[in-house]
Amino acid sequence: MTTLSSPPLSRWSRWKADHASQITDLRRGIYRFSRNRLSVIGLTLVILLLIIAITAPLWVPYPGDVTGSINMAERLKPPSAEHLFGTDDAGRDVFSRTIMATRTSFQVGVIILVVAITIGVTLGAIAGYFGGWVNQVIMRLTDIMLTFPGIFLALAISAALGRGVLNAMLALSITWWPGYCRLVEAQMLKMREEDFVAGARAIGASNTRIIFRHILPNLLTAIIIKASMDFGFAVLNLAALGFIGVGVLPPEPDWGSMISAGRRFIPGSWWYSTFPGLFMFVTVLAFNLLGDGLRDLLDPNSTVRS
Amino acid sequence: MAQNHFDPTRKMVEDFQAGRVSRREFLKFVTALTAGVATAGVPVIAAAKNVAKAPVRGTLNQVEPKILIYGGSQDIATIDPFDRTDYSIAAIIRQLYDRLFRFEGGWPQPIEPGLVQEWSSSADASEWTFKITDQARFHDGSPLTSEDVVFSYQQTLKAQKQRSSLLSGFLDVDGITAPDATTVVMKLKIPYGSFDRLLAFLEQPIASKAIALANEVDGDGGAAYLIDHEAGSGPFRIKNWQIGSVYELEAVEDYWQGWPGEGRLSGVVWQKTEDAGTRKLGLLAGNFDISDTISSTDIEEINANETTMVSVNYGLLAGYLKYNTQAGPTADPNFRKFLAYSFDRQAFADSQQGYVSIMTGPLPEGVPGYDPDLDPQYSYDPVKAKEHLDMTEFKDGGISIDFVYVSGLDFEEAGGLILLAELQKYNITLNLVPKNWPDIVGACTVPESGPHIAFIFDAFPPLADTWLIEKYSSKSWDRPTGGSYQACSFYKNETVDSLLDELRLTTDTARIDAIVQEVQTIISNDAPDMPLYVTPNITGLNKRVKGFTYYGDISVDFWRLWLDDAT
Amino acid sequence: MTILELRNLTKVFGGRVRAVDDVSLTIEAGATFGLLGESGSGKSTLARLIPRLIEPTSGEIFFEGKPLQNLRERDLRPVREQIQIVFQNPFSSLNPRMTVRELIGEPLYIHKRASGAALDEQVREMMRLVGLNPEHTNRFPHEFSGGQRQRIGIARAIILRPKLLILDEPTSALDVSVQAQVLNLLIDLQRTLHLTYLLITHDLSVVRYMCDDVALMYLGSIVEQGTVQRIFRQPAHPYTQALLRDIPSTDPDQRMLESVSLEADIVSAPWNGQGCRFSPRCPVAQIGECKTVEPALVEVTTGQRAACHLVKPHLVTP
Amino acid sequence: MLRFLARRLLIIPLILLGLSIVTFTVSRLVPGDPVKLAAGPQARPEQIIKLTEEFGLDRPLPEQYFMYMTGLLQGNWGYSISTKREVGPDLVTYFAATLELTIVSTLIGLAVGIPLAVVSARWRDRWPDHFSRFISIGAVSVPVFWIAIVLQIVLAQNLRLLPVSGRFDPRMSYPETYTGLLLLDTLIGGNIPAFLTTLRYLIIPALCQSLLVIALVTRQLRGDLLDIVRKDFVLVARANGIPERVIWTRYLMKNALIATVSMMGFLIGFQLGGAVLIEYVLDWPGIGQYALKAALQLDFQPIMGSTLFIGCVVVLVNLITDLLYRVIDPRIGLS
Amino acid sequence: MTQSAQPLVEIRDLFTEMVTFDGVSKVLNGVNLTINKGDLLGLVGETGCGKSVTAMTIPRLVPQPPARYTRGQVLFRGEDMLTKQGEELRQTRAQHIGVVFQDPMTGLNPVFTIEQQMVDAILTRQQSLHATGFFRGWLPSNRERRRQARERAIQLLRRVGIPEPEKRINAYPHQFSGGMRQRVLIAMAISGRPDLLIADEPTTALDVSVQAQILRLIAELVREIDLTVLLITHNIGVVAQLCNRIAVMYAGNVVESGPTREVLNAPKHPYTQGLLQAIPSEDIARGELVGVAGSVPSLLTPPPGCRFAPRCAHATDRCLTAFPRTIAVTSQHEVACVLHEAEAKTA
Repeated sequence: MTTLSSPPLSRWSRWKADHASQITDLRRGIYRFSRNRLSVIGLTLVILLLIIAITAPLWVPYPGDVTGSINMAERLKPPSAEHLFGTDDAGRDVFSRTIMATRTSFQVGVIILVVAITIGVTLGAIAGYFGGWVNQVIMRLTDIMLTFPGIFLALAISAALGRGVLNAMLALSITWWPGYCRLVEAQMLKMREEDFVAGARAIGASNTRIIFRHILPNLLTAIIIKASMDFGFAVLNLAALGFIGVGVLPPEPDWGSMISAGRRFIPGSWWYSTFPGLFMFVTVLAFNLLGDGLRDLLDPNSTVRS
Repeated sequence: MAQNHFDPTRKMVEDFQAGRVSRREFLKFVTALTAGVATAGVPVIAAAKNVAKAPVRGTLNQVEPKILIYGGSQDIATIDPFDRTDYSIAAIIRQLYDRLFRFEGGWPQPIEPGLVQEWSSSADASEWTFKITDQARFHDGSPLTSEDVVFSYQQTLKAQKQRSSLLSGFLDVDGITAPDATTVVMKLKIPYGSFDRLLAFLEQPIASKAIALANEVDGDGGAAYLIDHEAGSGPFRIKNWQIGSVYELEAVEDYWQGWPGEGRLSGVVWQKTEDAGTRKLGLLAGNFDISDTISSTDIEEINANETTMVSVNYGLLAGYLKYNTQAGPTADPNFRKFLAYSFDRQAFADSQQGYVSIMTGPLPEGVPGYDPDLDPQYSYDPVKAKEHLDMTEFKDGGISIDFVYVSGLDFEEAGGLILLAELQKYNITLNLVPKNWPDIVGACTVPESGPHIAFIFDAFPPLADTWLIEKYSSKSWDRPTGGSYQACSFYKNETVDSLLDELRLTTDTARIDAIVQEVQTIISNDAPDMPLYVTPNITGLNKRVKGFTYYGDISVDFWRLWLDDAT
Repeated sequence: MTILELRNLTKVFGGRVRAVDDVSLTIEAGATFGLLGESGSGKSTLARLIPRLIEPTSGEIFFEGKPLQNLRERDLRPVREQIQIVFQNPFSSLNPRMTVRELIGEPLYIHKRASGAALDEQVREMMRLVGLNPEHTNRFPHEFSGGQRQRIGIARAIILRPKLLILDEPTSALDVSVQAQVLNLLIDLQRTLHLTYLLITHDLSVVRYMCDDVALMYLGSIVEQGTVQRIFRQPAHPYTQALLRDIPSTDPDQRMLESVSLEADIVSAPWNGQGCRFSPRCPVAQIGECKTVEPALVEVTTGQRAACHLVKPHLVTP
Repeated sequence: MLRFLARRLLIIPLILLGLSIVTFTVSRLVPGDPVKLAAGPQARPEQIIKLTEEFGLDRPLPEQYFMYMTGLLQGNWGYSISTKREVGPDLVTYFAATLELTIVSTLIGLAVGIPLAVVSARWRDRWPDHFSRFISIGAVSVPVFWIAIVLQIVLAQNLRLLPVSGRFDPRMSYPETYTGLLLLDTLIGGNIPAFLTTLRYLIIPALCQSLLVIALVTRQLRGDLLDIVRKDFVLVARANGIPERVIWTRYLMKNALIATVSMMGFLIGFQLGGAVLIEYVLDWPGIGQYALKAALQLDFQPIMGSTLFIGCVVVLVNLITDLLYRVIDPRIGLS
Repeated sequence: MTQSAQPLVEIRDLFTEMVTFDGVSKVLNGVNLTINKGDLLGLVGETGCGKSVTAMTIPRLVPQPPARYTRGQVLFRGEDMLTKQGEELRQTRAQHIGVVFQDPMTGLNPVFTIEQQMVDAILTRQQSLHATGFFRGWLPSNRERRRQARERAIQLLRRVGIPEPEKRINAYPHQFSGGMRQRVLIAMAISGRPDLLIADEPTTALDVSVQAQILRLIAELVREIDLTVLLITHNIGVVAQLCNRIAVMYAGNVVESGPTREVLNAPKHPYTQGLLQAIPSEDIARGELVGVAGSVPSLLTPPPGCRFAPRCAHATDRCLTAFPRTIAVTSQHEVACVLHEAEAKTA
């Protein structure tokens, strides 16, 4: 802009020049993150699992076993080249089912979190920003929900509503939003007093603008950290519902019900419940490691200053 | 900020001081307590270690030599002799109380005398006379008389709870009398030739009228008291009873019928263990002497284990796929037949390790009238299935039907999966819909809410009439309060209805046989349901348990058992 | 011409804490008015009361003669365009998630003054004006030094060309060398943009350097007020006198440590709500009135008013 | 302090009222017919009608709710259709088992979690930290029902070290109960063999349950310690020559434990309800198992009862920890 | 100015780096500083110039990591503090050094009473604080020692001007105002009769009137007990009023040091000059204040030569490449700037 004679830049280099600082920030972030070996492992695993979840239908060896085929002749066969993780009591390929369950878990986890975050953040933002009786009403409601241990409520709700992935998601979403509401409300109360919010008000910004443009972006990291850890727990809780027998509908596979079913064949057919259990453990571990790393990374206190 | 505010007045300072001191004292106290507990804890933990190392069975057996630990799948909510008959409740009540008749084992069950020594009926089977033993003694030592029998039956009829439902069709409160101390007379509302069998099946426990009335509250005849107290004359009495945690019985040494085995138990503990896996593990680990309701998948493992074995016996718990004959695709008989030919029973049997008794018709083996020659009419046959499907409007498929079963029951789910896999070939989607049992009961009330297919288990008295009427008579569902889950086919066939009406009142055995035969044929042809299989009662036993005989129930008869550690 | 007038402005927090207590003052257009006070004196609260960022409990605010206290939020927006604030802490007053372009351009966007390329151009111009490199529009606040951030804050405040700029301790978080730059920038801007300043600070030397008039606040109330020259030469109130004495001079030959000063501080010698609010710490409060009657702000000489029982107009030589 | 207490006490009934409305609505709006179930398959129509009236299920919902709540205020927790028993006494019995499990697992959790956290914080980013973080992250990542099964198979079935399930050895005579907490009861009764047996039965469930506590305590306390160790007063203590041991055991711990105490409310509440999975697998006769069974049976009064009961307890625990927090922390307690 | 100047602290050519996520920050770049016994040395400089790191290196209170000492010596009482570790280090801190920090709000542990903290501080200096603190006070001997320590604490509190110390000692820190907390911290710091008192911005967080009180207190204590003080501040006025010597730091270097009067009246280094001119005073008319142009360089990539060169009006090419050596202008007054090479006294 300053020198008219400068050669025309390509759009990419132009963009790069314009966002040099963002790029530096990103690079710095990656560098810092890479210092934490545990979280790098977590991230790698998460990406791997994500790829598995997305591409699974393309390469799973026995896709039919996931949608309802059975083969009684092949019941409870131990792991072999043909069936990597062996077969279950209906002769289905445990490998295919375990892999496809990753997909189910991810879908459900994402939906639960999206629903919970949407409800929780909206309510929390409203409660925190406006305060007064609005806050009282919303936060007391949140208290009621939080009074209750989530898994207990989720079990009760989905047991009452009946088995099915929709009911399970509903139950888990219902028990999940209050956490975000609390988080956002508390942060909102704090942020409301920040100078830059007063500044935004001073230049005449509307409440909506202040909430969505000024405050919420600053809460993003906190929400992301919580969400990355919660994702693992959502997967875990979905599996718990499946284990009790109120989760995903058959014949669709899910880890919890596979463990529950396979458990009857331990130790004789150990593979049936071991592999789903292992997969679930790895998934939850990956997200927890990632979340823990993110928290360390994004936590403003962790920056070392002279 | 308010919290930085310091008020220098004397009083406040003193208050702070007081607060500080008390807090500190408190902390000191807690510290001392913790230290004390910690110091005491060390030897305790050390001792616990030693106990853990010691062979458990050896040490404990010296104290309690012949106590049998029973891993039961159900809790024992009450021991109410006038109410429901959960198998667990029945099992315990059987130990605490005596009843008129006793099953002695064998299949089909022969009935044997219990309190009743002799019995007879009038020619038209409307009046029955029972002679009671004078040997029986309640646990408090008082003799059991016909008064107690009358009292017990009347209480049940008055209570109108679950236990009374079959009985009240035949007997009123006034219908039962005791002419003398050892005689009971029952006058029936409608004559019934198999009434003795019904009574044997119902196993009404005989409670002490004196004890019951002594604990009467608000004229309830002791009903409330008996919910968690016993007043019986059976081989065992309660030793320790805490609902939800402890169910412990001890033997009555001088039981009036004596003890049949070479030894006897000194007591029984019912260890409620709802989870099948845990029940199995408990048995394998030697924690339980008997575990009931073992999954067929565990049989091999239990038999392979050195100290344990399995007993598999078929009873009267029969599984049916019930089609809704009034609504949806299943209203078309051809579609029902298509379903029947499509279901691979052998695959299902395989899925249950072969531990199933495939049914050949509406009645299971063990019910009088059962016809072993009646071949399964609808064994797996894709060609015939296709023929029948082509006769329906759904020959190109494209429909989806619901398969409702009880959530968490893997064998029902397996049945669904087998059908699902088969129907996929005809472009028909089968939705597996696991539901809670009360949901199914609710849905089975009227055809409108009835599921297309429901996997339902029935357990019935070994009486053909009751068995058939409850399932196939339209009167069982076409009424203001709707039907019960047994009638979930909503079957309506005028001929069958009139035949079943006749069956109930007939005492002529030849006629009964004829009707049963005819009804079975008609029903088979209409295919309102698919009689699938009789499920086995699989009981896991420690080999030191002796004297086990199967007598038709999930549970076992403790009276006959003894423990022999020598083996 | 009077640009801002406050009459009996009071703000009570939580029903008890009188953060601002019956403050009246007048600011002339084009002037720099200094508001001086220690921490907890209520000066920052006062700053936020003026554009009604917080609602006053009672009292009146007149901006260019128009009363503000009863305006609805919507009607307040045009007024807020005229009154802008620069905050104390350049680290917390800028939204860390926004780029400089967004920060400086936001007022234009909100008030629909400009958008797109025109907005960008104005932002760059404003950056040049406050001495920032206009190429840095895509940077985030944390990439700037404290002084530069304060420049961003100033640019954001003046881009709407307000008439009154409230400067809430604009330099107290900055190092002296940077403080000088920012103060000079403010002076330049005032000259070119014809701004009126309300400068809030606890630093007497900044007031002396920047301001025409000054008011001293103590526990929410003004205890002395007047022209800078007067007050720095002839402080009337014992508090003002103590403050002036306690500034450590950079001249090693002017020793202040030997002189007597206030003994206690605000927190350890609290005012019980009765009498002169300064009396618990006042080195000279001797007469009974000090403990019982709250002194009014009275004129001691022309252009100087003080709230003290011991200061009688005739005692002060003009 | 009193104002705070009054405020909190005032809010409690409101929360419980809300909770009761929510659970009542949820438990009654689902399909199913508990009456038919209770009446049995051969029930005659008149029996069903009689039972429906007995349970009051023929009345409009608000009236039913009102009836339930009036009963509740008189200490009547209702009647279970499936167990045929009063809900109240059952809740107390089952709750005692859950409480015992919760207390023991919390103690284990604290005993393991606190040292882990201290080690982790003190040697931040060195191997003890990595180790303890991995332990704590691993502990929350293991499905609790899975680990329960594994422990059951390894410790009970294969090694025969511990019993497979249950709460007490059926071969031994059940101890006298005073509080319902068997560990305490056996100690009170002086019955050492019974005490040791109780302990043996507690180990597997308590270990499983404590994993989460260990993880959460470690995570929270580590974070708090790292926060606090950055504070100036630690520097002052070091400058004054206070030995590092004293700094870590006293100077930091008291501050950090204050935060941990405030977390305990959440943690205990979470366990009381979250024990349901372990209770289910290990057949621990607790309130979670009771409620789960009731939910599967649509037996709504026990559902309502256990929900409200746990709600009350959680609210109470939160109140106690809040008070405790205020007592320990001088900054809040006395202002 | 004492003639028999006896060095208590000698910092020689100290290089320090901070490892941050963004890279290695070269915070100290060859610091040389001598504190003589009896000195009241003011170390001034702007934010991030390394004055706190320099001072806190003496008691080794800079956490490692992130700090890393790459070169140099820090001699305290003739011993190199950089080689000390563990118990030896703790002993030195306890016996010979007192430290007062900037923020009195966070300098005291909020959950212990003043008494507990002061008694610990006193006992640790008497070698009798036992690590088994939890059961402290239970042994009779311990109880007696703590009682005596409490008496001493009360004396100290009285000395630093806490009214009613017998009562106030039982209070928690939050019940004290900022000024009073700073007094408590000073009392704790001097409780071991240290040789050296390091005061890191002790008055920055306080109001002017309270600042004056604290400064007065320090001045009194110096007179009363034989105390050497290292005062860190960014307020030149504070130094001017309190200190007999001054050292000016810029971006990790001591650029000028000497007797306060000499340096403030005739600053030699362009930075010192700029700093003094940037302070508004009576004589400067509006708009005529001269600051120092530019801003402090990033210490991640510091300028290769004189670190002030990019901001210096007198900078030459040489300044941009070569690091200036320290020149003694008078016997006490030293400056690190090439401009004054001519005035260098031959040593």
